[in-house]
Amino acid sequence: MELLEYQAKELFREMGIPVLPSQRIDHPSDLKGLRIPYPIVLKSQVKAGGRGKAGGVRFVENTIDAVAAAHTIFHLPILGEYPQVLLAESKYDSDQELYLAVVLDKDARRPVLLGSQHGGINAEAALDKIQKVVVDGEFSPFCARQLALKMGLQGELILSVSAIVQSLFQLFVQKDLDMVVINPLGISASGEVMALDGKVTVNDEALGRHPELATLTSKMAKPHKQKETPALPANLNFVDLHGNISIVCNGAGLTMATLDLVGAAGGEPANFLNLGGETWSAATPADLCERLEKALEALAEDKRVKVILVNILGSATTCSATAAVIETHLKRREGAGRPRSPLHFVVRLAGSDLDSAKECLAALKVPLFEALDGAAERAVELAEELNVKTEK
Amino acid sequence: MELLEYQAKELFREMGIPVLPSQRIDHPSDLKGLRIPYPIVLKSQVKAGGRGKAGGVRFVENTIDAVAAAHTIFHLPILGEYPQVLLAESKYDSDQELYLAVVLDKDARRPVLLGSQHGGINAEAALDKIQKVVVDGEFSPFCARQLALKMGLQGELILSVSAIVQSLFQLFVQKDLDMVVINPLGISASGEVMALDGKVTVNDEALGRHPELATLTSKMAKPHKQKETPALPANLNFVDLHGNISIVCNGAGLTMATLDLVGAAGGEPANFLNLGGETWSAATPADLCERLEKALEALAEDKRVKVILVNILGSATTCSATAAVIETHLKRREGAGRPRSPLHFVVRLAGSDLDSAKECLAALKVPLFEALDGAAERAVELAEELNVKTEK
Amino acid sequence: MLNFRADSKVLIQGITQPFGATGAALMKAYGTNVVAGVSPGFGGQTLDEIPVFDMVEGALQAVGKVDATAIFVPPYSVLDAALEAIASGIRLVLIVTEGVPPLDMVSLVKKAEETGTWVIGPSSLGIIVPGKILLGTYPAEFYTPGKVGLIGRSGSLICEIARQLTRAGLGQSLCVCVGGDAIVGSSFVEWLQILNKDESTEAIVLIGEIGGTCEEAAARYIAEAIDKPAIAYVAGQYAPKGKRLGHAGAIITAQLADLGADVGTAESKIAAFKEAKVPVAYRPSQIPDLVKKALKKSGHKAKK
Amino acid sequence: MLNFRADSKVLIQGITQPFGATGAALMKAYGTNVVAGVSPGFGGQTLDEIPVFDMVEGALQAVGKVDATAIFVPPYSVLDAALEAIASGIRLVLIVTEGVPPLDMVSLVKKAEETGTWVIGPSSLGIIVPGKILLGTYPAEFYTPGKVGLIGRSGSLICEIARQLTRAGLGQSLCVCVGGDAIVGSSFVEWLQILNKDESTEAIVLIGEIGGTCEEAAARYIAEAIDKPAIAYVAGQYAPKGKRLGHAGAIITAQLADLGADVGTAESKIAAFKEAKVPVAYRPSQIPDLVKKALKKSGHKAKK
Repeated sequence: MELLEYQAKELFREMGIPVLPSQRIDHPSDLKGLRIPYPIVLKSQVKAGGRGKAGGVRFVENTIDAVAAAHTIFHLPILGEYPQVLLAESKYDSDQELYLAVVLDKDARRPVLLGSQHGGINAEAALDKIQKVVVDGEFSPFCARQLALKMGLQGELILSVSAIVQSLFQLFVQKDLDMVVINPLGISASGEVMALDGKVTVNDEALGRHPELATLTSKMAKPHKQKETPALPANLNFVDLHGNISIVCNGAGLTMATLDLVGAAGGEPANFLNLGGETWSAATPADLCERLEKALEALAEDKRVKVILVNILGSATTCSATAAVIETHLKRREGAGRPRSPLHFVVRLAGSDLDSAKECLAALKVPLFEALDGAAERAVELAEELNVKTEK
Repeated sequence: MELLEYQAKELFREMGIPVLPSQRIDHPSDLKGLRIPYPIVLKSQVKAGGRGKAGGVRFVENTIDAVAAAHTIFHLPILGEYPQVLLAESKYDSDQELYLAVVLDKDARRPVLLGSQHGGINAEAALDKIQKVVVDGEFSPFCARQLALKMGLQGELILSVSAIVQSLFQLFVQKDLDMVVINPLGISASGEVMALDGKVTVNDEALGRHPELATLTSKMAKPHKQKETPALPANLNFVDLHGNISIVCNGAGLTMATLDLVGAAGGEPANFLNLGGETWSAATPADLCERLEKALEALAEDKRVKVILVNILGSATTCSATAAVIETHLKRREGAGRPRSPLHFVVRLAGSDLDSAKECLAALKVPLFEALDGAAERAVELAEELNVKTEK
Repeated sequence: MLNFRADSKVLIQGITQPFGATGAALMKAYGTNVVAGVSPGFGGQTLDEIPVFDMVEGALQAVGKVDATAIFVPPYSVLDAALEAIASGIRLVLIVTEGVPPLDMVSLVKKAEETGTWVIGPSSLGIIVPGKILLGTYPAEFYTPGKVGLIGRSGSLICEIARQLTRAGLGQSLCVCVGGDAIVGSSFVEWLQILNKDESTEAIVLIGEIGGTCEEAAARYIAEAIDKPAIAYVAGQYAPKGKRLGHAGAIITAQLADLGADVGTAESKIAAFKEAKVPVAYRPSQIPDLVKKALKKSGHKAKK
Repeated sequence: MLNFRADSKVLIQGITQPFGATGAALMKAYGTNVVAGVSPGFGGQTLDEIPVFDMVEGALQAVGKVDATAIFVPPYSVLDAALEAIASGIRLVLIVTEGVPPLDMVSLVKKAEETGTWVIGPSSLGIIVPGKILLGTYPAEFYTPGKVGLIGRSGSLICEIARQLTRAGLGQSLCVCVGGDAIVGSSFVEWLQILNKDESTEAIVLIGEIGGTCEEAAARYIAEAIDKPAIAYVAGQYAPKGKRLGHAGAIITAQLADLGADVGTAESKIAAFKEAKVPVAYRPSQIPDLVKKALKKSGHKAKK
């Protein structure tokens, strides 16, 4: 989960990384109570990149211009995303702009310090200019100095920049981040350093032990561009696409394999949803069934979906338990007066107790497959048939 | 530097270690604005032990009794120390009282977890009951569970007590402590744990990187019993005793050796003062001279001191530089109309440029010795002579 | 080196967790020699005839040295449980739990490297040697003894492919799930080494997924060091780019740490396998045929 | 094992600190082969003809491998400087700086143990081999070449005793100051081992102080393993109990970690030396005579 700039800067401030005086603006009228002196910069708080080029960053000299600019920025979508908040910040004159980051190298399985003298908007494009120090043993400040020297810094800047890198690394470890970037780190004519923009990506799996971060991310408004996604429990991995077949599966690898088979057969997935394997630390077979039930309920609301392909490879969860969930789902919807034709389901089950699942689904007229290829192909065929019907 | 109970508990609270609702009482009238319900316990905030037995801890049921008890405690010295502050705390019913601590084992050069089921007033007397886990590698919570099991705890208590030990260890490391103790850790009938009293010793050398602790310790009032010690720079090691000879020396080992020689010759030191070796990271010869100058100035105010034995083994600091400091000191005091007989000085110098030091001190009639034994013996003799004079 | 036999003694950490109890029962039913469980606060109890201890240390004092531990504790306790096992001298640590924070894994991997410990997972079904021993949570019904070694990342996909192999008459010698998380202990390459030496394995199936670079590394390693026939499959060929597909390992973004290299996509992985002359299956159902062909070819070679 | 000869190459970390510059000049004047200095931000400068670098790594690239480093950086930077030196492969690290936080030393000592690094200090005058090499900040005038090895904790007391030995015609083979802080790197016992093997050393003087247990450990070690004559002195016989005498090692309190054992007092240390049959001097001026007697006795023995 990526934080917004003003949230990242809040964390920088806590770590003693210098940031400019700034103020969060929730509404243009907040600018009348501005506590920092003009001239200021107003910055759209969106996650999307390229906001500067898109007009999401404006310099203003007085309140009247500021309010007008704020109105404009609040109504300016950046890559389809509207800001909920702006950041009003002092202006800063940099002599030089650096790029600094700490990321987790997932292959080396070590944190990595990154830095470049070529910071600013195009820093990430100039990847070959970025220097790298792998933190192999315990981190010690000399690792940060190594980066500063590799970046080609000299004199006092070695000390001031490596001190920032050290704080970034502490932030990275203390808050379990996936990535933290300062870009640019402004350097004034007098050699003062200032974090002018920043990016913090928190690790979702570690959020549970950082309540202060969880609060930040939950406060974050949902970007406007996002379509209404079905209300799903947080532990389901749901990905929205543009076709008409829903794929409901258990386990990431199997979900992808199923997606591939649908794709290879010419189908267009509307979305896919991984119910999770059965290695979830607190999971029991009952949990998997409950998750399936909720998933089906949520997907039933999506008008684009023509076919739901359910592929469950059971372990502790029996085939008949899975079939029973589908049965309950169909009956409940029928009872609620919102039936969905059983024909829209294609089910593939593997595991124990398959025979009684067969009986159960046959009674519901839900097609059941044992072979994965067959199920995927049938789902694509069915979606095409239904499409033709709709078009007629 | 040892913190007071209420300060220790403040740190416990920050770490999530359960402590009782409490309120700091600076004056008996503060009890009229008490925010915790009666009955409460009023506790004298002194560093000395044994305050319970001495009457420094009192249970009260209402405001009238509380104000009276507070008056009494504020005027009750514990081992000569008057409290500046009391702590008003809720009452707690323990079923059992444990002892928990984290200390630094200076010989093993490792932190050590300590715990005992026999907590309370006599815990430290029953040292053989205290269990020990040396934290040899990186600390991980299982080390705390090891301690809990060694202590003989069972069931849920293993988890709740080891969680406290884990927090204590984090506090120990985060704040660079020499020692942290919870005694007693109360355990209620329902198995709830509560830190009822605590002791935190911060490491003086690390204080500079913990401004929040430095603030606490500077706020701490000086115990009343302590005599007025001369105003000395913080980096001088001054120890006050009861005799009439001041020993001023450089380096801890040499200071002790000098003290031993004075003692062996039958002398009674009034105090001794280690100016520091010359390994102080920022020290230069000029620093040592400046420290000597300040030390002499401060000791001149102590009426008990008959003789000042100066023993400086110079390295970068020459003998003549040391002699010059003594000369300046004597001349300044003369000029200020507060002369002190040069005969009261016994000086021993070793190092380069001894000859000009000899000349300088001879002119001042300050006796100079090259041999340490001779200087110590002369200082003792001189003190005896002066004593006899005074008695006449 | 990995020390794991049919009679290996196994410990279960987190045995009183719901899934720990299920896992313990599963292993015991398969015939695994589960000698003890650990769950702080539950020492002295018995679960499914398995004695439960408060700490690993106490368990080993009672039952002697064990060969492996399977960890089922909650995600934020996994690092501690694994360090406890390592401190007690256990050198094969399976982490079944999902959702372990990556920086915990960074610490654990360092400790494992220092001590020569095999860490499998997190988020792993474990190891199964069909008909002999199960360390982990594989559903037994999909597996049968045979000569195909399986290495994969994601549990249910390994099961799917084992099932198809079993149905095609191809039993398995050893299946391992290295785990689906972003940072895992043992790697594809390490398991290729094991299977290459393993006498009962005659062919190896690598079940890759998009994200990370372990398939690319495995492909290079096969070209350099593996004698036995190997075939590969990569899931995620139709996956949308830049989307999170279920676990963190499966994100394709131009990760800065990669410094822009085009790795981690299905295309890059398939190209790497082709480069290494490893036959690639485009769907699970092609795998049994490819294995049969490979076995025939190598058998042919062996005869020469 | 310690690798330290008359021509050892020495690095100075913190050479631009006031005392670092003094120390560098002192060593150079003594003839020590000071090849480079390190001070971040000062790279490219030259101090006293010594080239200064921003990092240890860069210094070693320029001047080649060094045998030892002397650290003069401020107390809170010592751990980092020492870790930097160790990471660059330096295995003899002298810490001159005083006031290093104990928990930093705990980390450093662990790293030193893992890597086989000799850490001397903190708060140490270093090592001097009179007439040959000075690593540290001993004032040269008190030392003269000879056959007495000196091991002590506190710098000025070592100087005092070296001076008295020199005046009595007893030169020194090697003097080491292990440092006065509560937690130090190398121990009395390790240096006893070195001096016992050192061919130019014929007698050993141990200069102890109250606090800690290193004198007690040294006494036991002498009884068990040292062939050469050793004599001991303990400062602090008249020190008031429970007072801080200058550095943290010199506190006598019933430290809980000691679990109440009566160690650390002058009495306990003197008793330990007597138990080990090590002659004890009660004042520094007795040391030269005791050394002469011991040398005569061992010479007598050697003749037999």
